[in-house]
Amino acid sequence: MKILYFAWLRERLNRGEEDVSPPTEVATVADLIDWLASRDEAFAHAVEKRTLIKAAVDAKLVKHDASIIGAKTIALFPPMTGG
Amino acid sequence: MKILYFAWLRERLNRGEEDVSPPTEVATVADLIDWLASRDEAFAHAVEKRTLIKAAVDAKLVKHDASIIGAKTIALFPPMTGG
Amino acid sequence: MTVRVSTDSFDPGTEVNAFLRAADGAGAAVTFTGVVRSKPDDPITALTLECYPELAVNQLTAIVEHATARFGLLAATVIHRYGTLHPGEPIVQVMTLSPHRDAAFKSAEFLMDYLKTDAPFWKQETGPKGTHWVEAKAEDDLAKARWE
Amino acid sequence: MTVRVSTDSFDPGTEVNAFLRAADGAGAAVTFTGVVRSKPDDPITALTLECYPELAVNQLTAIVEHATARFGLLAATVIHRYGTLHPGEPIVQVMTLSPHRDAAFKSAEFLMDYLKTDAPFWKQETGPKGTHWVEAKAEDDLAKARWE
Repeated sequence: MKILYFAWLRERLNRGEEDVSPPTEVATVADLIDWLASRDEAFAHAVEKRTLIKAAVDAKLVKHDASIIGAKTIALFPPMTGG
Repeated sequence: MKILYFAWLRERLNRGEEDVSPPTEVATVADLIDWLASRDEAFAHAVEKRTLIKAAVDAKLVKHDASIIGAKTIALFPPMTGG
Repeated sequence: MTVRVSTDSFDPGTEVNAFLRAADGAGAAVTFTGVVRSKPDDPITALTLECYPELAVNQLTAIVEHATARFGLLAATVIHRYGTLHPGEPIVQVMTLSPHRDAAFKSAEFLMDYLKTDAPFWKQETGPKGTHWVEAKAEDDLAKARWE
Repeated sequence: MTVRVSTDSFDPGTEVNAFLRAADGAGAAVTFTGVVRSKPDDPITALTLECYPELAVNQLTAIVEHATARFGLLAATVIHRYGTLHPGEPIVQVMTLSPHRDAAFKSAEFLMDYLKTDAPFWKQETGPKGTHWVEAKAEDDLAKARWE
């Protein structure tokens, strides 16, 4: 599973993407964020305010309770500021 | 004093403008319309519904109670339909 | 602030670019373009706009000054054609420029709503059934009234 | 219906004219153009937009489809740039086409309000004080909420 990071989340983590293989009990976006945070202190700190973290599963915007089962690409990013 | 007519009012009267010299007691737009109607049956018929007649005095949009004393040009026309 | 009332045709895109070149520091531009419309169920071959140009310039100038003050605009332009036009040709273009998108949108709507009822143009449609004057719409008076 | 997300610059007027050429039978076109803004009291030298293009196209397509259905539009186009831009350069352009001016205005506002909060772009400003990420504004969430 590929994880993409954007904007200040990408900068704080010092990487735009990474490949991870979470255990099967990691079933939702929220689970994934918890699992990533458990492995990496910098990540845990960056996602401390969970409401500031948005997510997409396979290029579809989702909420944190969305399933990631079978997903190829998960994106995590701050609130969007386009337009 | 010059009177200008526009749109269907111009068509019904069969003239776009005319020069008139109303008596001094004709002091407002409403007076002018009454006076013009008293001289001309076609005009009286065309302005029967007074709410459908708008007026401008010297290229300034006004209500029917506006003064015409000293005015050079009075325009009478139907509701506007631009844009 | 620009007001232009003319029988000359205008090019919508060229006007947008000229307007935006004045956009020093501004963030948001809204453009309304009104095009001669031929309805499928009521086709027209021509639209003739009669105009009282002197009053039109006075009225449009007053409306644009009002909008500029009310919405704090950086720039506003109104272009209105008259004479005989054909389906697809632009009749009117209103452009507003503001630091904020909300003011740019609201002021362009405001200008169009006032222009519809307060600018001395009269439309006459020509179609297969002949020629007739377009009637003023009560909904245009209502659209204007919501700003009062 | 057109959605374009690209690092290429675009010409606002050329896009307006291309859009209007499709205006067969339509009466009202509204264009919103967002331009990189440098505030006098807080000048910027560059604006860099980061983007997740695949998600941006999906989100903008969904927003445009939603607006088209909700407002009965005849056409709608969204163009959004990313990469590094400079003051005065257009970032975004939204164009809507409808038989009626009210729907054209409302749908363009709707598109901008949704795009601001739901399209994956992130702005970074560079000025004399350095570079910082633009924070999401609560007022943008409120602007979106009024359509719900």
